[in-house]
Amino acid sequence: MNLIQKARMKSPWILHFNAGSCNGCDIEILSCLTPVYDIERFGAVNVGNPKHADVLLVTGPVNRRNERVLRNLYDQMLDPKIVVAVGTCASSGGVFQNCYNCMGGVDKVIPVDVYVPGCAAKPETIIEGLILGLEKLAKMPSKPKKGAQPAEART
Amino acid sequence: MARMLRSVLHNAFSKPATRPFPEAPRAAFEKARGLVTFDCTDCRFCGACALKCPTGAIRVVREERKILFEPFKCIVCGACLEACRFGSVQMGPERRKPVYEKPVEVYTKPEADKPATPQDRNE
Amino acid sequence: MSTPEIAIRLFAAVLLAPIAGMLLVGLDRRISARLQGRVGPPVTQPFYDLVKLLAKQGDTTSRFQTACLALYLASNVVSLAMVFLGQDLLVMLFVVAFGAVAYIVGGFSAKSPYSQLGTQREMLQLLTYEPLLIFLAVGIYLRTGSFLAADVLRLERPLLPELPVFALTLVVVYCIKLRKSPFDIAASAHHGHQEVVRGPLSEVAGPSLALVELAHWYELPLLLSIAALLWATPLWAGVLLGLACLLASIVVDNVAARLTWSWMLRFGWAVAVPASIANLLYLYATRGGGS
Amino acid sequence: MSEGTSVPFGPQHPVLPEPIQLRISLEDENVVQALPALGYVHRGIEKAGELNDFQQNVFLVERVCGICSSIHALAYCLAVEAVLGLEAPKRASYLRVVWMELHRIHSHLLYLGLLAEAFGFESLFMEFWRVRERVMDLLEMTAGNRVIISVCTIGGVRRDIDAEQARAIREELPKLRDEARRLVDSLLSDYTVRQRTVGKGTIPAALALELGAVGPTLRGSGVAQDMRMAGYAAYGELEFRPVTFPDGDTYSRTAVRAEEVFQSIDLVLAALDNLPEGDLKVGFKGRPEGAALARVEAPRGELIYMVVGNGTKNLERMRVRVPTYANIPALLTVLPGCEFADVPVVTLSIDPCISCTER
Amino acid sequence: MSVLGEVSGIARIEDAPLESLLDALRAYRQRQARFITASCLDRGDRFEILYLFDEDLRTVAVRTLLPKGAKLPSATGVYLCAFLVENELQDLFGIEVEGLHIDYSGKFLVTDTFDAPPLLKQTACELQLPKENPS
Amino acid sequence: MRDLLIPILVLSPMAGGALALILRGRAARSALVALSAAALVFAAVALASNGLMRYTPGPLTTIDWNRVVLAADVVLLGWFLALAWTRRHPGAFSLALLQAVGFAFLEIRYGERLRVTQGFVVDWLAIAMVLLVSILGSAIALYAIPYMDEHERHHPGVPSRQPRFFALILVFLGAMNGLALSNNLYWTYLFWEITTLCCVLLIAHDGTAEAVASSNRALWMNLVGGCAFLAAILMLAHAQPIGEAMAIDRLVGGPTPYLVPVALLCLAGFTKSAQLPFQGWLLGAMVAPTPVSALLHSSTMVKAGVYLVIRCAPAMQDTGLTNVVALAGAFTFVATAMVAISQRNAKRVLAYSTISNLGLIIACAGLNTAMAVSAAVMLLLFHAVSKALLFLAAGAIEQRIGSREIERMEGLVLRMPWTTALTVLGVLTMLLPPFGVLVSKWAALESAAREPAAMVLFVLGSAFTVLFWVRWIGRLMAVEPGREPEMTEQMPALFRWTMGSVAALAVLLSLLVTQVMQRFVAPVVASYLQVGSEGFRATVADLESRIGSFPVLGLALSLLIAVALAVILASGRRAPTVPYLCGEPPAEGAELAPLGPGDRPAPVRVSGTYLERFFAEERHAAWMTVGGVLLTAAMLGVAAL
Ligand code: NFV
Ligand code: SF4
Ligand code: SF4
Ligand code: SF4
Repeated sequence: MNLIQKARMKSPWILHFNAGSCNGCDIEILSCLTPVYDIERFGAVNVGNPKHADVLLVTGPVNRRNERVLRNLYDQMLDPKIVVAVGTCASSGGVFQNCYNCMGGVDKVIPVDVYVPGCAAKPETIIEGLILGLEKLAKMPSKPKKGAQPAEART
Repeated sequence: MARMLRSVLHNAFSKPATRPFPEAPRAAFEKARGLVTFDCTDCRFCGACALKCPTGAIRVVREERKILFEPFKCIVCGACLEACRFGSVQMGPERRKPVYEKPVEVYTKPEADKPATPQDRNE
Repeated sequence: MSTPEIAIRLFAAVLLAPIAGMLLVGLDRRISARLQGRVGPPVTQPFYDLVKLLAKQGDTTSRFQTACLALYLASNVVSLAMVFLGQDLLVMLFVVAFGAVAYIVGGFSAKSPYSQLGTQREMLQLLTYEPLLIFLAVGIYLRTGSFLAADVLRLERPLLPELPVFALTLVVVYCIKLRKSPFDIAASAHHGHQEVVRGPLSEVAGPSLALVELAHWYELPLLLSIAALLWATPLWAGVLLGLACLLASIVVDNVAARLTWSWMLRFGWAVAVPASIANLLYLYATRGGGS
Repeated sequence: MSEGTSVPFGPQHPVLPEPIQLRISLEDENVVQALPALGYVHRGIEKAGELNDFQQNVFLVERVCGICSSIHALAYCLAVEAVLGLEAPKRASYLRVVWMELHRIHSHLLYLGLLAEAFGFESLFMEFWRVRERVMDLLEMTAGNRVIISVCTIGGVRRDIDAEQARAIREELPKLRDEARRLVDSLLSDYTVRQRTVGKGTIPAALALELGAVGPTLRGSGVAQDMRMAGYAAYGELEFRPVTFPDGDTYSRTAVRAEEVFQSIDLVLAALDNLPEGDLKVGFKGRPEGAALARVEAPRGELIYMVVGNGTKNLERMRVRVPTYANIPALLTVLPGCEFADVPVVTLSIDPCISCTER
Repeated sequence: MSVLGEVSGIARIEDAPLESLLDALRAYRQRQARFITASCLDRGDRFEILYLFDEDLRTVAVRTLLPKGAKLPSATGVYLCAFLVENELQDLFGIEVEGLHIDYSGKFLVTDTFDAPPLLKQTACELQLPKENPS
Repeated sequence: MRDLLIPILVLSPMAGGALALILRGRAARSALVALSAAALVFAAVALASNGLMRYTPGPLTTIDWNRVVLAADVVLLGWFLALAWTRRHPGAFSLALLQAVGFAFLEIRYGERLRVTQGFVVDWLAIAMVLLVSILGSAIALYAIPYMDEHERHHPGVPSRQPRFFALILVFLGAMNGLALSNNLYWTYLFWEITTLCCVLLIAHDGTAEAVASSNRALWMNLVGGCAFLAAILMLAHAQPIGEAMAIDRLVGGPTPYLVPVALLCLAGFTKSAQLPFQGWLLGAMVAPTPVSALLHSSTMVKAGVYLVIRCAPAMQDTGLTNVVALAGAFTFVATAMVAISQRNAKRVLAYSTISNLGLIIACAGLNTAMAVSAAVMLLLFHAVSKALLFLAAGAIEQRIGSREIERMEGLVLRMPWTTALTVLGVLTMLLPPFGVLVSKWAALESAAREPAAMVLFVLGSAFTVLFWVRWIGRLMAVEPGREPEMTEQMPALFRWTMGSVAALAVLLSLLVTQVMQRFVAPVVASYLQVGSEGFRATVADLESRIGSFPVLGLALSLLIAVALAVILASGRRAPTVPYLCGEPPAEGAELAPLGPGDRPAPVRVSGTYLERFFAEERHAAWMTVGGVLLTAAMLGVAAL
């Protein structure tokens, strides 16, 4: 593993976005930051700002109003970046299948790299999901591909 | 501020509350609701589980005697478990693991020689 | 000072100090975590953060702000070098202020409203700590008879017993500069849980943000060495004093809520500044004929 | 060119755990107006409640909100039980109290942590959440899941608390009480915390009533109103007096929640002590016909479910009115006049739950 | 179409015709009853709207029947806090509320992606229900 | 040739002014201004290269120059009386009357004693002043040509008042030179009063009610100064023998028994420099067209006040008076810097900052050590250049955007990149190392290090200073929501040239700070404080004092490297992005209007912070005035004791 890959593995800055979830998974994400789970051990920091983040943790089935927000946040993140859909409803819409305002999962709006199961996803599972995602992140190219558009212009 | 000072100093000189995860995962609670699996040995493919499932995670294809299960739709509520009169739905305390791609698990009645394992079918 | 010595000192200031600074930043985070009952990140965490940021693709920070941040970084380097070279403390503080101004102007140039709001607060922070630092320099002058940092090293006795207030105001300065509660009003240290998000850094991304991280590696040694001036003989005691101030600010961070800028201004100008002045007046009053 | 500052606060903002946008107008960092933009978490659960089987709805309403989830289920079940003319067995009622109060403890500790985080008191946030993990473990141990515990069902409860678990709860709660006591004392007596909370966002009692505020928000203004006084489930048989604080500011509201943590601990212990033997649930046949309204006390205040059945397995209407919904007008009224820095603090002081609000 | 009869949990339902609705609400306000919320049912050609109040932990209600297409006078003049629920009525039932204190003009909870107000009964069939497994 | 320099400096602009009144065409006027400017610059440089000299003009054919001065004085005082009368200002009228009576008494009683032999003495301080006046004054006068055209387009005055305007400006320049060079209090008094008159008339240039009211305030306050000046002359004339009474070099060459007149002169200086409690007139004077503010109210005329105080410094050495002067200056420095924070009007910020800096200069003069006086002189020079630049830029901005409000200048960098760049440069030269003003401030701080009160006040004042400057450039660089960059900035060529050269001068002077120190400042200090090496030593790289050193060269080099580095680092690839607005994307077409409540686009805006809660003028006006009055009273009191 080269240095950059190692650094990416060890410094995941997180942006958490609640895309219409029930809060169940959100508070579990928050729990991950707190002493018992403490993901800062892995260098993870909840930066709360897409421009600083490497990892987007999304919860919730995505609804018609926050869809645009989710897309915008994703676009504002610099490459390389990964998206982790936390919880059943972020993965597939879950229990909100009959809800008229739901899009039925994050992957309907932006590409998802890791799906974390659970309703609510348990902190341990979230950590595993994060680590799984980081393995993917580390392998992403360090230089933007020739001709590839920068973050904004894509999508 | 003084009281808080006591707390933080106490913390500084005692073992951190952090659990050693993932190095040494804690055992799951005995009654935890975790992994939903099917054992089709006695399954009649009656569809009761699918009917009760609030998320539509289960699809029973009667004709093909198959159960299609989408674990990433499942909210681990246990309704299917309660609905099945044949004990074909199981729920274990272990957590399901995160994945890169959402699988669809296909369960069929085990033939005598093949074990009853799910076949992952990725969409 | 001979040329080789200057070279050695410059080397220490420009290359060694930031490594120490990096470890200190990491240590800071780790100690904070321990105070909160957590394990916390490894001490080398800032290094990985930096590498990762540098390897981010593209940079959405505006050119102007990046330039400003580079100037901010440069001012930290230069001021640290000035201390190591025993230069004039007042000028050194002006250079520090230069960096602060660059940082602020950069923050204003960003389009995000949080950047603007945070930068306004950053400005008020400058208003709060700037006089404290200059008073400290004056205090040192009053005992050494010179503003040159080099002359502090010639003293036989430590300055702290006669400048006790300044050790306290330094903790205040540390809290402000290191963005710690109760003074993390413009931007919090690492976590963005702030009404103004990351303040002046809200729009700073990738490699440009790396400049800021790097600047912090210089900032900590700089702050430590300012504290060390208060106990310059022997120098290791001064370093310990600096570390003690750092530790104090970490502890304060963990036993206080973030307060508001108006509280900070009032505290700065109604408590810290008068206290500094009182200490100065004591020094003036007891000034020996010798200096 | 307009004078003054106008910034969006949310939908994605680091201090907001949930997406909501407050449009804040400021003059020199003083709020002159705050207008909410909601709908970022609106899913359409009321409609889904008409489209689902009424029994499946239990799982749905639990997921209106993960923080007060079990209480949604309880309220829904109470309403449906009223329509069906059922009464849950005694043991189930007591178990419901145990779980509801455990849930309340977790919700209040969560609030106290988030509030601390809102004014940058990170260590306190960490401490409260560390202590909260004890409750989470209890929940997981007894109900099998941490936040969405899925214990209520129409006619009773789905799980039991056996002697072994009861003992574990009895052991754990006093420890939790001691730790929480220490933290709550630190919080409420801390100079910096008082600076940030005392006199911030004051809602006088009359205003609170007029704007329909409920729960700790109302009790923080000195009005002793708590749906648990109505005695649903087993509350009627347990000793209960609502906690109030008089000042109506952020500090009072926080103090109410902090004290309610201890009250809830007492309630859990009392319910366990008096836990009667018996069935966990009653069976039923038939489909709901007729209407019922159930009001229960969720962590944030009074939660109301109205269920209208039409004799089919689908409901005619499921109406949810959650406490945050009732508290938002009061919040909007007191935000103007605050400093910008107080916006997150005062906003959090009603412990807003947007996913509840928007369903 | 029928209206609600006895509702378990509601102590009293008082009927108020649309014209005197606000007077009825005002009477509650004078009695210092706490406004809880309004609740609406689609009854085919009209809406059945209940205004719920709290009187010492008892629930009481005022009911009005609103023909579809008619405008509902806003209660925000009496109870300011009704603006939330009235905006919701506009969004979800397509009821036009007159004199609304803060008007989100139908975009309070939803963005305009629906052909029909989602909470109307008839809308049910227009929503596609993903009961089927997509596989 | 040598002997012609001073007449050129003093009289040629005056003549030019008179001609401008007569030849009313625009071309002729421009030519006159240009010619006078050329003459002034040439003569000033020649004077500087010539060095020290003394000069007394011979009689003009048969008339003694003193008669001319007398006649001019009479006209002037009459003018003041008439002005106060027509403006219905009893206060000003009584002051003018008092002066007229005093002057008559002086002439009648002591007429003989007013004659001196040494009319003009050129020392380094005077040279510095003349260079300032001539070079900056010329630049500003040239800048005023396009400015006034545009100005009249906005304020159509029928008929054009430009002839009068330029006449006043040119006359003023001559008077300023005279004031700087004259070694004769009696003559100085005349020049002093001419500057007052020009100032008063120029403030009223636009003729609006506000302009006239401001002009009146300037009139009466400056007349107070005039009275003090005259009283000093009277006392000296009374006490001293013929031939020596009016000679400035004798009066202030060293410790003097005539402390009260010196205190009175300081008081006059205070009024001219708008020190507390006389700050009001300078603030009001901002209604004048901006070239006037640049010329009179920042870089030259107000400097006359501090110039006088610096001149008086040797006479006050080791007296209580000097301490009070220092205190009064420091007090003004802090108080006005503080109030400047709450100002939303750019010109008022500049005005307050000017007053504040003048206070600092006076404080340094009051500290009266070699170091302090060096600091004072340096500050005098550097401040004038930077402040002139800032005023010129502010004028250019004002004419373009039609406002002086800082809030309206938000994001100006997109609309007027060049002017903004110059403004920012101006501020930076005021604020940051290694630029001259900061070097001077450093010098001031080090020289005050032993004086607790001055020290504390200097530090506090400096802290405030940073705030309002940074806030201003912050607003300029703040990108205004929704505004598209218009890169089409047209500027009249003369704007570009004058502002450009003043900016160049500011930077150049800063780079040459050690040279400036050696060439001008050190000789000044050496010549009249007679202390030699006690001040600063300038080596090639450093400016050193006994207690510290300023690595000018080192810092300049570092800055150069840093800027180069910054440019390199900033030139990397940029990905376009929308600003972070808490996740809501901006609506189509409007960059900073995210969707708000009801999905309606709601523009985002952030206004500057002015901390009015803490620093509003009204909150502090009372104690500032009281403090100013007390300190000026103390000044006279201490001198009398
Ligand atoms: N307590 C509570 Fe809820 C409910 N019901 C409400 O606002 O949290 Ni999510
Ligand atoms: S997955 Fe379950 S717990 Fe998580 S947000 Fe969705 S509904 Fe809530
Ligand atoms: S698992 Fe059970 S409920 Fe489901 S189809 Fe088989 S037998 Fe029926
Ligand atoms: S556990 Fe619940 S969600 Fe999962 S398959 Fe069974 S019924 Fe469906």
